Amino acid sequence: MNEVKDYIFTCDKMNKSFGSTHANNNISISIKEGEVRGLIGENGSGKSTLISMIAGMQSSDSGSMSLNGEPYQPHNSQEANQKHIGTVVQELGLVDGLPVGANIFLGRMNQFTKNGIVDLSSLNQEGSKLFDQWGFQPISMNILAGTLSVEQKKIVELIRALSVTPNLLILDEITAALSLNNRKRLYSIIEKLKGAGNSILIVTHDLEEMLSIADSVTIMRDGTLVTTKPSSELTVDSLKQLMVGREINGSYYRADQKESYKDRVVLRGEHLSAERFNDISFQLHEGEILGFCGLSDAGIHELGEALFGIRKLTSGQIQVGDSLNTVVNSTKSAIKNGIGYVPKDRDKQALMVDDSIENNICLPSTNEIQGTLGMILPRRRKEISEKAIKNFDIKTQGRNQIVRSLSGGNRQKVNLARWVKDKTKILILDCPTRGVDVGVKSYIYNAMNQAKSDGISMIVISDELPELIGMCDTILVMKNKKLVLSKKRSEGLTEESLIEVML
Amino acid sequence: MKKNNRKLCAILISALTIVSTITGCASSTKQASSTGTASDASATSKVSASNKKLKLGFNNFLKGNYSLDILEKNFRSAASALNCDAMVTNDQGKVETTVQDVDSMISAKVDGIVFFGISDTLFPIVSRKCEAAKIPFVCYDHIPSDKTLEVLRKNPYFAGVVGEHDYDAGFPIGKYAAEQGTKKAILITGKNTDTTHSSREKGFTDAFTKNGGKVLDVGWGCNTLSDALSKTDNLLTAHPDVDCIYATGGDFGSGALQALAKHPSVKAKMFVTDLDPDILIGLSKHIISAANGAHWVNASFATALLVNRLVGNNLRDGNAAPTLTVPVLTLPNSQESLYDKFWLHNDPFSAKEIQQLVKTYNSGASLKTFRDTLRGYSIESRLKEKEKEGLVTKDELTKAGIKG
Amino acid sequence: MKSVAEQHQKMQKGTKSKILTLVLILIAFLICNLFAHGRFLTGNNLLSILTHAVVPSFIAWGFCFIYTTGIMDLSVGAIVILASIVGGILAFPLGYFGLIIGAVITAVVLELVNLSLIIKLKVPSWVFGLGAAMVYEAIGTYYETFEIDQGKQVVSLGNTARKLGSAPWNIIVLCIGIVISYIIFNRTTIGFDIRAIGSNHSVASMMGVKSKKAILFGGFIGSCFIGVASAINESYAGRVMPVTGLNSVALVFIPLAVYLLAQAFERIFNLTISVVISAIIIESLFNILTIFGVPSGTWQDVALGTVIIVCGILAQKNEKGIVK
Amino acid sequence: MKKNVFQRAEYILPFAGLLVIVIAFSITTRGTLWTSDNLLAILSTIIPLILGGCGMIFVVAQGGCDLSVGSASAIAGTLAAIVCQNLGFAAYIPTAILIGALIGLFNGVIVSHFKVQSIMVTLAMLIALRALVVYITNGSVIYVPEQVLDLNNYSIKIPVFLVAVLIMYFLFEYTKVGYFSKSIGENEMAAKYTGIPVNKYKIIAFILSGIMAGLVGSLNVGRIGGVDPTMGNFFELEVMIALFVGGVPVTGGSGSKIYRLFIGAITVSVLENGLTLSKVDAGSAELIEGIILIAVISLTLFIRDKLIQKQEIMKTEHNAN
Repeated sequence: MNEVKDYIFTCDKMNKSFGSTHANNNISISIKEGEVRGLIGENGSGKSTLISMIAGMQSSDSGSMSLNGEPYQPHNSQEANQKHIGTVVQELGLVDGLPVGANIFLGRMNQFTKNGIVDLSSLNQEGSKLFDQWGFQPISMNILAGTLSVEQKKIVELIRALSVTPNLLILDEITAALSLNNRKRLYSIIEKLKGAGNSILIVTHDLEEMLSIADSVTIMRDGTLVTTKPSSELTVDSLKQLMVGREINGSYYRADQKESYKDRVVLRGEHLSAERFNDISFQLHEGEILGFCGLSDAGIHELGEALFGIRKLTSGQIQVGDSLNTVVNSTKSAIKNGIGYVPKDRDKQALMVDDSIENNICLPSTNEIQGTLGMILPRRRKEISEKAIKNFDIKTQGRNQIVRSLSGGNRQKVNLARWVKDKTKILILDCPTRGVDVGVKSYIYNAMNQAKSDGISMIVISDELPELIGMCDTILVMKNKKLVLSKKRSEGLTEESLIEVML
Repeated sequence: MKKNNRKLCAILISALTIVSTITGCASSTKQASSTGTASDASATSKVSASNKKLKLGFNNFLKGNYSLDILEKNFRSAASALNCDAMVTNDQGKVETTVQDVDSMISAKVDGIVFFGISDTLFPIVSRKCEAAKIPFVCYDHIPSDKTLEVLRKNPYFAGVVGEHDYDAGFPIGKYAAEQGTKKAILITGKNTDTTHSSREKGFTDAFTKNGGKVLDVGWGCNTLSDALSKTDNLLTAHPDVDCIYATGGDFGSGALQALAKHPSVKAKMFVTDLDPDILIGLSKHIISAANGAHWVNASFATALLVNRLVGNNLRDGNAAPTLTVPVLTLPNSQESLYDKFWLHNDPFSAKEIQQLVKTYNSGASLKTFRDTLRGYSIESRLKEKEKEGLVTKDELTKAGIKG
Repeated sequence: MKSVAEQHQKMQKGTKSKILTLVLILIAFLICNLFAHGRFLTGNNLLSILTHAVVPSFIAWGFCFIYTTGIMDLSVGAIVILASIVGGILAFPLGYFGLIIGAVITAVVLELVNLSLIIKLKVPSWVFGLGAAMVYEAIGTYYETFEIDQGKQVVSLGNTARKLGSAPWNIIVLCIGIVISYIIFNRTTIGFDIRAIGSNHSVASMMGVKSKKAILFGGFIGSCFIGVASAINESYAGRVMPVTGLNSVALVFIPLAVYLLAQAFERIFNLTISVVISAIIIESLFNILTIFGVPSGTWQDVALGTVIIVCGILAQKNEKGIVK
Repeated sequence: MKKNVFQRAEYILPFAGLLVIVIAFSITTRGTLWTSDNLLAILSTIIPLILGGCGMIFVVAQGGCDLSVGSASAIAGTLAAIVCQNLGFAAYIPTAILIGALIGLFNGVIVSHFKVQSIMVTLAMLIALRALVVYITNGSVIYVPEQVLDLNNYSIKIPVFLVAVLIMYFLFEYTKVGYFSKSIGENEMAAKYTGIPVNKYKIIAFILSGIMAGLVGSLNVGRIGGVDPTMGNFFELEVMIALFVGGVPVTGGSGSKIYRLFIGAITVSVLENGLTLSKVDAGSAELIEGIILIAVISLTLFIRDKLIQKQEIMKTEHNAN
């Protein structure tokens, strides 16, 4: 009995199939009291399926789970919550049309209901109390969730998961959305929960992070469980190897450690200002990879949008062209001048997920493929899309496959592939490797290198410092809407030196 | 389990589709088969009624509208009196559908069409279609404008029109209202694109102003009773000093009546055109000062006119197709219950009387027969006729103020 | 991250804009009154505006619980007609009880049939609503034809049960409606569930909202409001005529305009409250234009269209997101 | 090899509902359905539906809706009739199209630049434009020159129809106007972030919708023999029924296909015509029409659902390998 008692949660021989895809094949996991368990695997390896079964969002085909030694079989997420399992799912989000307070307790309103009427003030009080308790900056409970930033939303989701006083907290790729300061806070929360004897199951693509916070790591591949090992026995490289199933070389970043680009300036920002950034000036050279980093409210993403003409500038000029005499003031002029843009939120901002790969790939290229009378020939569409699928090695049945049925990494490849074309001279990449696994990540870095050697200039905006340090010729750091630091590529450049400036 | 449910649903639905289509049509196909093969109803072909049942098309402009539906009822009873099959279409209140339905009736090979045109533009179009298909037609209720009539009369398949002058429905009431001493009137009426109501409005306004009154405002655009209610309500607020309200239709009258009840300070007399059950109640309670109507019999006469034509009795007014006018009758309070009995619960003209209009039953049937019958059409004359048929006693008539 | 103080300011700004909007409406009313030589802001006239606003408000509240979940059911007009007729028929033996129960039960049954079929068949609600409207209209005409053959007309209340539709009773019902719709929409689990589904169906169901149940339950509440609207309508008008050829859809145009306008005002007022405000704005518009002698059926409708668009623009002034 | 069977089925099945209806009515009307007169009668109801639908499909593909089509066609026809009384017949169709385009421009600007929901704007326009028609005609009938009535001859109507439909088909399926419209319907945000001038294409869509409404209006005047203020009443709903019954998704996107509109329009027209020809009582006709419409669309959707499920499974299967 005692032995079982040690395990707060076990699942035994879980199976789940979608059609003929065996997403989970005989998965068994046991998590001890006070254990932080990492769960890792490539996109499509079945992590999210396993988590959604534990959280009660999907039912398993076979297998059993137990919680605190009792059989556990949730039919929906409410039941999971009642059993004190809190979950933050990877791509869920909040209900935009409801206030923050209601979002935290949605589906569990009954605890505040008296005579059928929800006591909003005590609900909101409870919500604020949670923010306090876990040390997050308070958010007003009455404002609509839709008005929050992506990071704030993630925090509300976290609070929602914490509000069930979890014995088991499941975090699926939460850290990617968090800024450094909030990441730190998350780590302390994990410590706190751990100290109280609660367990955590965490998924992240950041391998270093994984090794630093998890006590042990479970690795999954192709729907099967590879192994579970204590973190102390693992290194980043061994993790990669286990995940991919073959050896991956030490670094997938650029091999050279020196800045390298031509002298010609292809894009110049002159005192750019808008709502979220102020007086930003910089130059982008031919073949240069320019990185922007900063905390969540530093305005780096908004700058990217502005460079592509989506966000209007209040003052300043974006100059492009041979002698920098053309001004970018709309997406139309941006595209005309060979600027491509890969936005941060792949599924919401970039892809038409319910449409075919072909339609997605051809979307930015219509001007190139239309013929007389503006006719878009199916033949040319086919050419372009098949070329892109081939060049980027997108794993698909064909160009007419729906994007939704692709894995995250392949979706991101589609997203990139459509901009890599002859006309593109400047590529703005906002978090290009967000939510993709190691394999695709290294593929994307390769593609970036390739593009660089083809003379394409890139602006990379990212929250992942190692990525910027590994890939960029120049790194610009933004803080409080302003540019505060510019660093050239060099061997001695460390994350710490950048973080120091950002905070 | 769920999948099975959906499968079952799908099967049920497809079954329902087929069954409802077929059963929906089955009853009518039976009738259709009894018609035998439809021959082309050329104008000159003299088909005797004894060996062939005629098939008449009739368009109801908007099913659900009381006055239009009662016209349909009149048509149906006339058609059955004359031993004809009826094909009734619902134009759903749309002019496009009206044209479409005429097309359908022609495709369905009706022998003749009893047509209602809400708008003057429709007559020439329908006339063209009927001419091309060699199908005689007759217009009911709405009398086309003179200009349009001229066009229609050039068509040999145009058998005539039976209707009432809506202007003449409004005019006498306007005159009567002014004679009652009222000076300031408001009118409640339908859309000003509906000639029925705009003519009534014009007739009333002309007579009322000629006799020294003034129309303060017209509430246009009512569709339903509650439209009329709100509109009257607003108008009474704007003009609390009115002493006369005229509603050009039955539903509008009911609405106006209710609005009036909400403004006890307004002392106004009510006048209505269209004699429907509500208005009758209003009359009986003396809330409505006077009302007229009873012109709905026009559909029966139009049907009779068409059937004459189809059996070879081509009635002409000189050389032209005839225009017959049904008088709009004013109903005194005292005869309200008898009207209810013989106009609304029964047909004012018996089957026999309708048959007398048609050559098949009365070899002497001529335009004069029609003219005489219509000229003699009044509440009193009809009631006396009913007395002859033994449907009403002399006492009842005397009580209603009709002397033997 | 925004500080609490900033957010607090935002809230205060909300209260400010509430007051501002109300003041603007009031000023508009006063100006109108000036031009109407005092005929506009009389007690009787205001009562009449409120009276006219009752039915559209109730139907629009119904929409709050049905349309908000993304179900665009256009057969509501036909349902109102049938419910009014059934209520009218039952009013004779049972009085007010029959009127209300008849109307509400009819509306509830028909709407629930609609919703469960929409969910079950996965047909887009737009088409389903139009198809269902045809079916319900036809049922109405069957009844009407039957009555005409009997020498009668569609049921008319006469003097029976007419108080519900007239002041002050209808105003009292309106006030009860405001309170109930506000509470259900904003302060009950079902209200939150409906809003959650309307905002983001998949997230809501992941968060544990049972969407089918919520849609059906929302439809139940919504159709109760529509049933009450039908009862008031019947009691107010005395008779509701059936129509054919989708003409019943036109019946919900004004309530739909009220609902859409209310949605536009949602960032200023709560949805259920702005329903009443929108209804009053639209009805006052008709009223004042009639007083000014603007012909109804033409310029009045043009003015209504203009007001809807202008209000829409004003309310969406700062909208940056995606609007369909 | 299974794939081929399914692919073939996908082409046939959308027609299943239509086929059932055609067969059923061929029986109940005892063949009258197929007489040349009647086919022409059906064609004259199909023409306005398809023309109106060809314009509205751009808006629907973007996920919006255009309720003003009926009223726009009425006012375009009315004004064109008035103009052609003064300027001659040559100005007739251009005026109608211009008026339609202007209305579309207005709708589009309000929807795109002022971010008002399309249903709200077009509902307001439906009410307001109809009222303007009533005001302009002032209750009287406007007669039109003989040439306008001649537009109703099939020898003129059909070529006009074919040309207009071909242009719209080309625009929708083979140019970026259609492509972008579908993209906006799929994911407006993505369209914006890919650099598509979303606002411009929203306006274009509404203008196209308006133009087609204008064309329908001009043909309609010929069909009903003059200007009647009630013309085009509920035309927008009929067009929507045609679109949705054909299987164009309400949310727009790449599922919007013009051939689906054709199927829908034909289904609706044959249904109406068949019911009338079968001499179904006018009251029951509507009842049966409503039931059949719902049945046809749920059947189509059900079948398509099954197909898509199968395909999805095949896709994921492939992925896994």
